Amino acid sequence: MRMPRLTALLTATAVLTTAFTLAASAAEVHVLNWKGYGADEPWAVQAFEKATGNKVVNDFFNSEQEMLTKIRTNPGLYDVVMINAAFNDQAMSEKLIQPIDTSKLPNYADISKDKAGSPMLDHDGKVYGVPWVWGLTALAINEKSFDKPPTSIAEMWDPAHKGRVIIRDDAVEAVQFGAIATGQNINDIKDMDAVKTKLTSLMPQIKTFWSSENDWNQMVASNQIDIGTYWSGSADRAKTHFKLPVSLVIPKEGAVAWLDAFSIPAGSKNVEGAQAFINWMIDPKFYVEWVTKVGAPVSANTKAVEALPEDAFNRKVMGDPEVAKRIQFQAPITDAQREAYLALWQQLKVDVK
Amino acid sequence: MMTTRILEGLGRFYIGLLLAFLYLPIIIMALMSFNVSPFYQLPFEWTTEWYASLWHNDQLIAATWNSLEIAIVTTIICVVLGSAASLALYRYEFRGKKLLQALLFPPIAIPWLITGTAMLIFFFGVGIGRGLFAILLGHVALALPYVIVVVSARLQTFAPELEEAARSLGANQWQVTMRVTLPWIMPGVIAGGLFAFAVSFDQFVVSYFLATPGQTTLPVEIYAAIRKGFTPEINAVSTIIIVVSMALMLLTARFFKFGGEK
Amino acid sequence: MAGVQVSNVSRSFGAHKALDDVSIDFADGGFYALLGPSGSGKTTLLRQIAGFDFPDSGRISIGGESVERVPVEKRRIGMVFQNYALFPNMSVADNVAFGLSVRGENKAVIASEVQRALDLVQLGKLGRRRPHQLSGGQRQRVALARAIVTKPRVLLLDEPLGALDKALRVDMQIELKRIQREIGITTIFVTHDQEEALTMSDRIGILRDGRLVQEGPPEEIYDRPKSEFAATFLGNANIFRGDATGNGIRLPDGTAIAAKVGDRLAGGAKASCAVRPERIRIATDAVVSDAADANMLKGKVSKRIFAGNNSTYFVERAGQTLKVIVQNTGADRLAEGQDVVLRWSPESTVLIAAG
Amino acid sequence: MAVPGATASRSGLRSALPLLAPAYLWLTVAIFLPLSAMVFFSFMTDLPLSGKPWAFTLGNYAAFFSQSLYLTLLLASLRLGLEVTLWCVVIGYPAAYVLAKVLKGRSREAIFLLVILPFWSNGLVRIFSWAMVLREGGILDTALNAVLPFKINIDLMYSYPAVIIGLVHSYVPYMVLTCYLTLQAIDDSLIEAGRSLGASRLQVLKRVIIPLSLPGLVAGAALIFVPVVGSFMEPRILGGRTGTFYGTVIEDQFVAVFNWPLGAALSFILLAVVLVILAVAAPVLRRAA
Repeated sequence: MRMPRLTALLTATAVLTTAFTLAASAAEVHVLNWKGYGADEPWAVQAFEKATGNKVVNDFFNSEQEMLTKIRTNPGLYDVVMINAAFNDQAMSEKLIQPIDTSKLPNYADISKDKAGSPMLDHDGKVYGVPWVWGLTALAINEKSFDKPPTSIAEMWDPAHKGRVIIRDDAVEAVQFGAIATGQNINDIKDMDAVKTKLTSLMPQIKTFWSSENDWNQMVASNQIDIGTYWSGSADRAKTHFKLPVSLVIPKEGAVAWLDAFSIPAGSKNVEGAQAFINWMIDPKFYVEWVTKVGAPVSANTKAVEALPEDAFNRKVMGDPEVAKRIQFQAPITDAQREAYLALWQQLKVDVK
Repeated sequence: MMTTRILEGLGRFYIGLLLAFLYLPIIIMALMSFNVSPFYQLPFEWTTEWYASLWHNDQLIAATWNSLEIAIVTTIICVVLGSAASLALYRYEFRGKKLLQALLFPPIAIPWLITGTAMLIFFFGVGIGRGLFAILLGHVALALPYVIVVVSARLQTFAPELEEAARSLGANQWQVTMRVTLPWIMPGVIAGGLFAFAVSFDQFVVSYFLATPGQTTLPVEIYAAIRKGFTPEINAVSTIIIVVSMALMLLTARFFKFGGEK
Repeated sequence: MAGVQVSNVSRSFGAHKALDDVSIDFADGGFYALLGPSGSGKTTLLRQIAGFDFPDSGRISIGGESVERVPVEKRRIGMVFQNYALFPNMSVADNVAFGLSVRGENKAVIASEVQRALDLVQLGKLGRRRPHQLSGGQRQRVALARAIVTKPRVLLLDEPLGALDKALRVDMQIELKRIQREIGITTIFVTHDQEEALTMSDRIGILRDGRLVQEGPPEEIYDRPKSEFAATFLGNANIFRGDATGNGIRLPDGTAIAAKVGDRLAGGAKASCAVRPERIRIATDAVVSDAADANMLKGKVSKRIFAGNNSTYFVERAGQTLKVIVQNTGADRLAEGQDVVLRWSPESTVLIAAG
Repeated sequence: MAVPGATASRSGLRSALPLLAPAYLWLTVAIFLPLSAMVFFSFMTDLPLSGKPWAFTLGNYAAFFSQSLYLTLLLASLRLGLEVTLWCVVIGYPAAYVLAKVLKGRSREAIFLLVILPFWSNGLVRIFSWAMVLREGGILDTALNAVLPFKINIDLMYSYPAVIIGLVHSYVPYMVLTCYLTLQAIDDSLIEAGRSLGASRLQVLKRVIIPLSLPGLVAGAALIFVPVVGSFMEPRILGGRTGTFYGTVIEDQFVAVFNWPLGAALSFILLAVVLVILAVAAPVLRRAA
């Protein structure tokens, strides 16, 4: 080997060794969230960085399970994590997250009282989660496939849509969806066999499972699906931002509602930055911009919702008391339930073979 | 000769089909990196926007550098350790040598899913943890056996009389190694190094289990992007990788006969 | 058994004419050698007869049946390859059995035929061995047994002895000849070794640049070559070039050389004479000892090579080096630098028209 | 292998050790200890790292045998491995044959390089590119409908065939490579000898060429079968609702569900199966060496 090349390689080695030692520098806020879910919007990140001097580093998860595993196996790495309120209890009992000093969050006072006081987020008088947005797991349709929007969840089982239905690859959501389809309370499922039978008959209808918004949007863009479960905020985004022929349907049987909240992981190295970031995320200014530019679920901040135009979907439909009656909020589930749901879901997926 | 000519024509046609099968998806992926629609919708509209936005994707760029650095360091370590081990296995007779040679196969033969998860458990358990250093540890272990096998194969063609001749001319063991043996096995060493680089640079499974956010490699980043919503940026970066790696392969193929001999 | 007729066969590979209008008649039961330098087309010709390749034009028949478009496996030929081509994945017996087994013969017949063939090549006890456990000579015999066990109409040998060392080669030459006589099969074999061709074959065909230069019994080709090439390729020859004078030539320096009675060329044409080195006598004086040695030249010994039973003298004469081979009779040897006189009979001189 | 200096075996080890130690130490730390740790972990109730109490158990293995789920998935993965390997043989062997025995000279080298080249591109990227080709409204569909006079729906994406296609595409170069190397080593005169003895092309293929290239076929098959059985990324991207396999379940245990002991047990069972299969293939492979 000639000399210059050798030198180059040695230099590279040296550079790399220093690269290893220079891992995380100061004033970074590491955020763990769904991809394309507000916190990683470039305009929001830039504005936040400019205002606070913190640098935002985003990382994403694919399922609540993966989110939990990521904080378990990367202690000290994340400063902010977005947790579905139904999972907050589990994260807290595993000591993965720490109490939040809400006095450092000026916008916390504007969070609607029923959300801020939720027993799912507060334990022993301490706040472990700051409510951010709430929304529905309802149905969304490909407008090209329907003359007029369906009203019933039964549409998913219609043979006309065979092979053109999509649902999320998530055990809890699938089982709770099955509960709604069989007329049960999602947080107190009495008849699991009915749910299993119902879901088993759904499997042949299904094209694929989605795990990210992008999956859904691509399937619609390439006209491969007619109908499927979707999140309300995502459906809004698909329509507003990506101009896709998607519209949300809240079936007469009801829908699963969820509340997403921000927490601070136990080992966070930048709690101040984390507080600033969370406050930024629940600020009405950010919210309005998010809704108009991209599309979003409903904010937990009452002032933020009021800042929307009167006829906005998130104000008119989601705020409709008629709708409120039909939806069921997800409550925490026990480990035993989760394992039972997971086993059922895996079995359903294997039976496809 | 009719039948022979027909068979030859059929053979060429068949190879043509195979090449189409092998290259069609790659070409289409490359084309889509120049298409406007983020959902790969047709009709095709030309743009270089995805390449432009690639420039500003710090995460992807950082992961690319990580991949390159790890591949280079893996190559250097593997070549040094591997050549030394090959020389020892060639030069000396001792009990247990067969076993040592047999031990080279598990890293090659065991599915990466198993090695990867085993490394995750062990590194996590003993406190090495995950991240770039763990990935480097893993990559070297995966590539080392290839280097030893390739260099050993080259050593088989080496005539031991050459070393003896050098000794008879007054060279000591070190001089013999540096001036006679190493130059002879150089093609093997370079081929082994290329192998190590390729194994490391393309390695996804093991990296996937050992990566942490911020300390990832390009394939891991691509997988995350594919699963969590990808954009044609991924096509753009894939196209660049494919073009560069194929160009490198063609270059090396010009310089060395395939397999590193001659 | 059958004879083989090759008529006007041509074969080109791209611009290269590998065979150019070759006609040759291999009589039933004969032993033929195809001799030529590499690239002369001898192997191509053999492969045309075997059926590995088809001629562009011309006809090939085996036993009177036209076969030039028949693929190799239907021609019923036996072939022995230069490197023997024994199947390494089969035992010796399975190698020999292969041809019978692909024809679907029953097992008992195969076993007895294979044993007979192996006995014939004196390897009756080695049937279970693998090819890599055999010596070169043994492999050669297995290849032969395999080629003849199917009772082919013609046996083709492609430089079959090329890979053996000299002593073994002589043994195998004798052995091959014995087996060929025993089964009486038409045999065509390709070689570049002239000695092998001379000692083994009934007839020899010499090829050059895709053309048949001369064909006939070994003695005839040796004694009466029809071209300078035939003369020099098969054995040694001194070639003199000059102008034809009817029954001889005149060299540029005016010396006349008389040729064999009956060899005639019209005067004035370019021609040459070929003389075998062992036919020339060498002496220090000009005394005519035998009137028959009418041809005489003077020269100077430039070199002598002693080879035990004979010596070769290199004699310089008018810018040409002539070779003379003298039997070792115990007489005085000539020294290098000595002036000598060369004499030979016109009967030993072949007149060749310029090609 | 020749032994210069004919050193006694003990002193041989002493001289060899400094050269061998670094490489084997590395392999120990990064391969052999982790594999042992995996076996160890597979007998635990919980990770000792998570702070929760743990104990030794056979429960993780019991889970495998008591729930038909895992066995079904393992069989599905083995079947996937078998099918992909078979397709690779069917597609790759003839190609290797054409390359080694039909094509000659420079064109052969160039085409061989072309076949092997994709191999050096990222496997993930290759799988990803199939997603673009296969789906409805994707390239294959659009192209075929543009050419054909009637309307057809080519929608292979998110199906078992899609997984097969993607995997075959990724692994077929291995088969071409190993078969090409053994086929090329077969002397042409063996084929001619077979023909001259009256065997048809097919008989020569069956009785001479295939037996002689068997080591290459087996090596290729092992190189393909083993990783395919453990594949998870390909079925995830291309399989859709049919994309659940043994590998994806193991991935889930480590990445999502955080049940590492169960994941370790499942991995170890896969390892055992793979080792048995390699042991069966070993005699043929040794014959090649």
